[in-house]
Amino acid sequence: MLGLDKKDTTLLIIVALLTLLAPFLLNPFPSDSAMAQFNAGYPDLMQRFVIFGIFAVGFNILFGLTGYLSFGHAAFLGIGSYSAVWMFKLFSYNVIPAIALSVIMAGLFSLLIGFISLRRSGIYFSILTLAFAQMSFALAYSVLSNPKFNLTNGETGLQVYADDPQMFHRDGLPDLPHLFGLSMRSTYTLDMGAWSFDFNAGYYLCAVIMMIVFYLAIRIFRSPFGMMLRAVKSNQQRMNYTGLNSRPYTLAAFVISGMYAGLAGGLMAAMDPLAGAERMQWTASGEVVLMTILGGTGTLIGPVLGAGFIKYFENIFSKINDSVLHGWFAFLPDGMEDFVVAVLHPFVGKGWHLTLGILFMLVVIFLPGGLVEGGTRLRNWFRGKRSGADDKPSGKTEPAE
Amino acid sequence: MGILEVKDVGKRFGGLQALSNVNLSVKENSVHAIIGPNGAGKSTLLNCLVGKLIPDSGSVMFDGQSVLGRAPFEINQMGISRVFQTPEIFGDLTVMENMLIPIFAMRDGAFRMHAYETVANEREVIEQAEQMLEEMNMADKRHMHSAALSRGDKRRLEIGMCLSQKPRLLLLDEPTAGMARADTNNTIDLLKQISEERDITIAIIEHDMHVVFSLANRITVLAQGTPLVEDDPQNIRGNPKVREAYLGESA
Amino acid sequence: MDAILLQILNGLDKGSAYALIALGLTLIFGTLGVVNFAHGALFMIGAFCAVTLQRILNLSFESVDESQTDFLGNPLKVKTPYVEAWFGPEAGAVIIDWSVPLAVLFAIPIMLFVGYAMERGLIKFFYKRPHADQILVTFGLAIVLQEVIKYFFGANPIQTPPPEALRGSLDLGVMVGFDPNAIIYPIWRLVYFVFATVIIGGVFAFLQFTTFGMVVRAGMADRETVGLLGINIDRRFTIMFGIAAAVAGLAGVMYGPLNPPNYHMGMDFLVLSFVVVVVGGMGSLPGAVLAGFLLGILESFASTTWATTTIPGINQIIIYLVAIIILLTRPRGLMGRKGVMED
Amino acid sequence: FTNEPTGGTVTLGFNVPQTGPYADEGNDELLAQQLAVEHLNGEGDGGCLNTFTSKALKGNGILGKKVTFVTGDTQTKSDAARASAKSMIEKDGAIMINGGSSSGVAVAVQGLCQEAGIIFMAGLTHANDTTGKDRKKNGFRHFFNAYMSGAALAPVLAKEMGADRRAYHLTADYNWGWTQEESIVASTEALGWETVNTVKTPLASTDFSSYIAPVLNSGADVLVLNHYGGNMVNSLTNAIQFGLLDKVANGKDFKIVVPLYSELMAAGAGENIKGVLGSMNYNWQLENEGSKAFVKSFGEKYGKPPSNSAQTCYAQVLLYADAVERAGSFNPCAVVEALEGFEFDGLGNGKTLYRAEDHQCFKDVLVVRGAQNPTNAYDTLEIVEITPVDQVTYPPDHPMFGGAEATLGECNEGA
Amino acid sequence: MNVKPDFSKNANAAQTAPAFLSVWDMHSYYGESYIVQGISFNVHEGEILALLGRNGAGKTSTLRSIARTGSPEVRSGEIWLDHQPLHKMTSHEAAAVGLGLVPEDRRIIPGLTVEENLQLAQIAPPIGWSLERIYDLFPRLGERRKQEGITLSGGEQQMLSIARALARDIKVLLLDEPYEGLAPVIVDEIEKTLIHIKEQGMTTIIVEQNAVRALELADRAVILDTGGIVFDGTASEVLENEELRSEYLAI
Ligand SMILES: Nc1ncnc2c1ncn2[C@@H]1O[C@H](COP(=O)(O)OP(=O)(O)OP(=O)(O)O)[C@@H](O)[C@H]1O
Ligand SMILES: Nc1ncnc2c1ncn2[C@@H]1O[C@H](COP(=O)(O)OP(=O)(O)OP(=O)(O)O)[C@@H](O)[C@H]1O
Ligand SMILES: [Mg+2]
Ligand SMILES: [Mg+2]
Repeated sequence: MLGLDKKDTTLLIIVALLTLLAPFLLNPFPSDSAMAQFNAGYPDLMQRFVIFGIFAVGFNILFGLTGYLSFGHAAFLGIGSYSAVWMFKLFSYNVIPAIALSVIMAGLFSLLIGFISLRRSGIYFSILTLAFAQMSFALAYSVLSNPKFNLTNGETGLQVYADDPQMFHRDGLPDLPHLFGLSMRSTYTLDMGAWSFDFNAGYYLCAVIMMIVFYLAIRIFRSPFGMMLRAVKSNQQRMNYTGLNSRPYTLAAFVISGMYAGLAGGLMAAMDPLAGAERMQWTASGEVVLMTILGGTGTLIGPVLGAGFIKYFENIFSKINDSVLHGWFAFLPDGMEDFVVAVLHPFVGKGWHLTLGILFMLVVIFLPGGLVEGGTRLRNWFRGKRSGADDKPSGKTEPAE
Repeated sequence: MGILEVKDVGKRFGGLQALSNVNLSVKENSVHAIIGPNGAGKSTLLNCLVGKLIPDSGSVMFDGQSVLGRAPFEINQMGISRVFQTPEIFGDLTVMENMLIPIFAMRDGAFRMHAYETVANEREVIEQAEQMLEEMNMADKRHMHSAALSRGDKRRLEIGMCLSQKPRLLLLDEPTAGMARADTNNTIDLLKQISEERDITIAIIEHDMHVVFSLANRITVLAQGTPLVEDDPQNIRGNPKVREAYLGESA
Repeated sequence: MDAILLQILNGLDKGSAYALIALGLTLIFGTLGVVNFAHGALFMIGAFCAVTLQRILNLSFESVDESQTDFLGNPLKVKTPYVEAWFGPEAGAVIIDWSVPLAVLFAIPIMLFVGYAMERGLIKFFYKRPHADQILVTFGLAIVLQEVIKYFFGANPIQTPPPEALRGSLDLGVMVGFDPNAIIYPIWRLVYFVFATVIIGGVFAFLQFTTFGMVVRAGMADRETVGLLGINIDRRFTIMFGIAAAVAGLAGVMYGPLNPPNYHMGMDFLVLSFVVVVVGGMGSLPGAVLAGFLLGILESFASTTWATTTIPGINQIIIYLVAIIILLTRPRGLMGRKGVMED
Repeated sequence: FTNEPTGGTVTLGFNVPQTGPYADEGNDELLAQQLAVEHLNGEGDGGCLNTFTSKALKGNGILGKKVTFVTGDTQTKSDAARASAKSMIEKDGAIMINGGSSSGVAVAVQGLCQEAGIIFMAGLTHANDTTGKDRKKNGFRHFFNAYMSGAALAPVLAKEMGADRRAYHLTADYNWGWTQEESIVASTEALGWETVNTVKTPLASTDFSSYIAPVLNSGADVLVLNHYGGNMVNSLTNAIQFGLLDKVANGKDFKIVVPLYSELMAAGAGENIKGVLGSMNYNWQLENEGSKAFVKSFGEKYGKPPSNSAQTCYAQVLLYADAVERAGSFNPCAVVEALEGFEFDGLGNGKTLYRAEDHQCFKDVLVVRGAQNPTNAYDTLEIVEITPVDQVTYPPDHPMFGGAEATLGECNEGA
Repeated sequence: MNVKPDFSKNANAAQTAPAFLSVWDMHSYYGESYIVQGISFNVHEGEILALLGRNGAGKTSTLRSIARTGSPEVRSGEIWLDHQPLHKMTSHEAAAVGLGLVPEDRRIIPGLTVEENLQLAQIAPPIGWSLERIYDLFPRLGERRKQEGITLSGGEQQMLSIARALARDIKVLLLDEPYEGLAPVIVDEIEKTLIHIKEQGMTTIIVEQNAVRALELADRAVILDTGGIVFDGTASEVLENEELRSEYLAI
């Protein structure tokens, strides 16, 4: 289907089902139960899952395939966001032109930065991209937000103000980002007994876009271009002596992943019309690196899983405070309850970083291929198919999936 | 005029004159062997031909065009392919993919953005690769990760990759080193066959005299960076200077 | 003239800090090839060794002083440190006063142990893993170390003042004939500079005049072959890691009096120290030190009013700008070795 | 309207930094907010409910509904803070968001709450913009601002240091720093001071030596540190290291001023703050009834006195609850109406007005000084002067606050 | 074919251990690929054993298993060297006991000069040949001692690799295709050296594609095919056995 082989089609269908049904899947607990704290099916977080999923999938096209580790991709995310908000400020709240501009601007910037940075490889490349991103961050945070020439509005973030021109804004259109009148904030809430599910317009826009770009990513992975990118990673010298110019290949990958980042940035602004400079900081670039590795570098679905994992912790675990804990363990005798709460206390709420750090370590120690590897192992385990000594002497034949 | 004309090439590494005044002319459709003691500068000379090194002096012309100053991929696109002394293959890729890449490079040039096509649909390219694998006796290994090949197999794969590009000039740096006798013989046959059937010129560096004498029409002996003699195989074998400097008694 | 001298001096101590941190990092990252995102955390732990020692020395017993009250109006509890009780108030006070220099001795075994435990318990399994995995695991470790420190010491900075005798500043300008107040320089910054020089010299000497450095370099390039030559490379890697941790830790201990330690100080230095190491060139100790001082001095110059008015914001981007220029003009940084982390 | 409480409970959202450099600050805010919830629900000793001049609150929750709360981590980043606020609104049904510890975050979350139709009460935010050019109808600020700091400090500075001083400013290079610098420069120059230089320092700086070093030689005799948090702790520590306070310049003793103080900064700066002047929104040593009740309640529960941001967050929870009671509805627009122009006392700051035009609180401002001989760990700052409110009041269309163009816009009650 | 020797500590070595180096029922894997499939053979002190077979037969894997490199991983079996249980050791311990491997891909350490590559071999005891003695045997290395090892020509690297093994005082020398890439004169040189050190009591296993050459040198031969032993006997037996020669050695 769609030019994909059977395995990839299955993957795509699974991803499509997961994203479309996310409002159900992410809200498995009745909304008044103690476990409701773990529900993630509210619009903002669902949007974040797919947006960062897009970001990570794009990043993986560069890092997973060519092995070039960029530490500055957050700059493109930021540029995407700023472009979109400027589009809102100058023209209209319609998200389509805003997202288009995000992608284009991110593409242009990544072309420039990539062209320069790709003159080096390995760690030298990483540090070049990092330096560019940090410069962008510093400029956006203060220099470009001085009162005379305010492009970014500094620490507060670029916002739409009532006195902005918004040339094509008409009355009757929502005063928030919208798709031809359909506000990104509009949410239909379905109550089913104790459960409640949110269907949000913005989320579904993101989800559809994510499916499209995920499909594109599969195509790229399976294309001759994708194979060339893997060849770059494997042996650039051989590639050059085979008559291929590796530079345009890496640059193309860089620009494509930059455009994915810009798309993610544009979508972020479309969901919430504010563009903050922290989006460009090295920690943000580092986050997408972590997402990709955590999920499984060079795999198709891994980065999406990694993105979901990190965002889940950031948004769900950070909100579990002592009173929530007491709520959960109220059934225990008093002494026990306090003890359990005291034991869990350092790991949740303000300690969510600690849990995340520990999980990073556990995943990378026990699942060298990231979360995808965990999935594969589970599957093998269920199928009861333990790979045994009867294997013929042969190398790994599975291409990266 | 040969297809490859090397004139007065010199190359220095720090205090070491690795090549000096090398003149070499390789005739079209011939098999030209370059032999010589270890460290004579044979690999260095090849490096100067493919753009890995830039000679300090002299000129290198391929088919009437200078190759100096061109990037390696451009030189390859002109029709020169090279097999390295230590196998250079795409270790993370499968044998089949290794074979596809040079064919793509030959068909599409140095860069083409095939981002929306699918490898599996490139029937023609795949067929050519299959055929080459057959010829190299490696069809049964097509799904192996090439890093896991034994070394002889790696070398065969690399030769296959170069041949699949149908180059006009094929540079071989000790192609049969580490190859089993049987495969060496096969490779000799294969090289013979293609040099006869196709318009391929071969320049080969080899220490295995069996290979050299079965293939070469012409031999240059390099010693200490300069050509010692250039002659037909039978004359080289008897040349006392060559015997002393290189062949020893066992020739 | 004096302004230039002033900024060079300022750059020197900033540079000493960069150079020391980068020195430790380059031992792990440039030499052992492990992308160690936990290096900043080692620096931070060093600083907290000083905090801990200070707390230990200040361990006190309480007595109630009826004449004073606390903020809730209850009688005030007065604390007397045990050291003052044991060694007499004066000697005790001196010991407490000198807690930072004492912490250097205290930190050495601790940092060696931390380095040892980290290498044996974790990093050892990651030498052969892709750099990406190393990043993830060391980043995780860095977070964990940070959070543990935060759990015990809070997020707020904690002062670790230098000893009384080494506080305040010298008027260096007067000594060389400038006007008074033209070049003043804090004493502890001089101490830090001298300390950095000694440590850097020591590490250089150790790696230069013994075969240790060569073996470790060889081991990094090809562990297997070195093993085949009968060398137990694992042990040497562990030692190297211990040294690197100790260097980072000591840099942290001595840094405390300059700027009070807090739990995220490591992260603040992390990116910068990677930049310094890479600009210096992978695998080159002198390169890392040189780059540390160079960037420190340039940063100081860029923060002069003259520089910031000429190019607005230059002080924010100078390090990255210089890094880009150096990396584009010199492919392997200032003194990098070929083939180290280039793929 | 958005998140109308339906059951027997009402949910408030407490959005504070729990990770990053301001985690301790956030923790203090959180403690205070929890205390406020207890008091609203009639638990504990009732704290300021007993001293509050408005008697609408009865200790039975808000409008009879039990108060519950959810917490989130702003990470002191606009993005994260908005994400966290959104999750409280979308997932937990919070009807009001309270807290925070930076102006950037405050403005960002205030904008969000305006769009979502939720009441926002900022925590520690000192930049003029929060209730200046970025003011919003749904947002309120109890904390004071940079202008007020300048206005309160100036007379004290004149008294202590004389009218003939030359000031050198180091300013954190972002929005809050600029507004504070602008405010202090304006008010000190009005005194007759001269501004020698204003230098912007990158927010990410950890070491300020290269900015401090040229100060002495610049002809200045006062150093103003427009820094907050870790920046301030380090720049002050550096300044002391360079021995600035031991020097004499222009024949006068060199002085340092830190316009915005907080207890945690004071603790972090340790002995270095001795004698250094600054201003605060509140201090636990204030002797009024409300303050005493609050300190007692907080101190007994947590074993330490409250910080000024804790007091702000505490007061705001009570103020919000009280406004709902008085309005008789949770509808944000009704709450806005109830809060606008509201005058009250008994929450610790003395008499206070919520000005209708910009939703800024007007109350006395404290000028404080680093204590010379602190008797305990919390006694780091001493109150020098309680500047009366009139002295710090400014017109709502003051140019530093967006001028005439700044508007609150329309109240948004959301869905 | 073989009887499992008894190497228990207190047994009388002279009677119970017939061999100096003994491999017993060794099984090795690369990950899940089963490569060395249960092989056993003995080498006596002072003997040269030729290990022969086609590409991919498992020769290199066998040598690497004995040298305890960890890849391939020996999952079962025993390896004894002079009453020491190698199978319980890591590679550096095995090296300390007296094992020296000359790997097929030479493994010159990048970043180190020729001399440093040699010094590296003399860091851990026991120390063997002095640098002078090595430079006497390979004057080329002496000339290039300050050059970075990996910039040597292919043949020079091979010399360095062999020299590095001799720089340690070893009891057993494992040579993986030592003649590869060497000029015929040098091959003669090295062959003479091997005979020379054999006379001094060195035990050697040599893997070589040039089977005739290896067999002329060796006392005994073992032929491998797909991870198993198909022949174990004297060298002359192989040379006389037409079937073996054509089936496995193509000579
Ligand atoms: N990058 C370099 N730096 C210094 N010397 C070099 C470099 N590359 C090669 N050499 C030296 O140049 C000489 C010629 O080397 P080259 O590799 O061309 O020899 P060769 O003829 O191919 O020998 P072999 O048959 O052993 O492969 C050698 O002595 C080698 O040590
Ligand atoms: N790293 C590896 N991972 C998986 N399989 C491997 C690996 N290295 C070698 N093999 C496989 O093990 C088998 C034996 O390889 P080995 O290198 O031992 O052969 P060899 O006899 O030395 O061959 P050659 O003469 O070509 O060097 C081959 O089938 C090869 O494909
Ligand atoms: Mg060669
Ligand atoms: Mg082999």
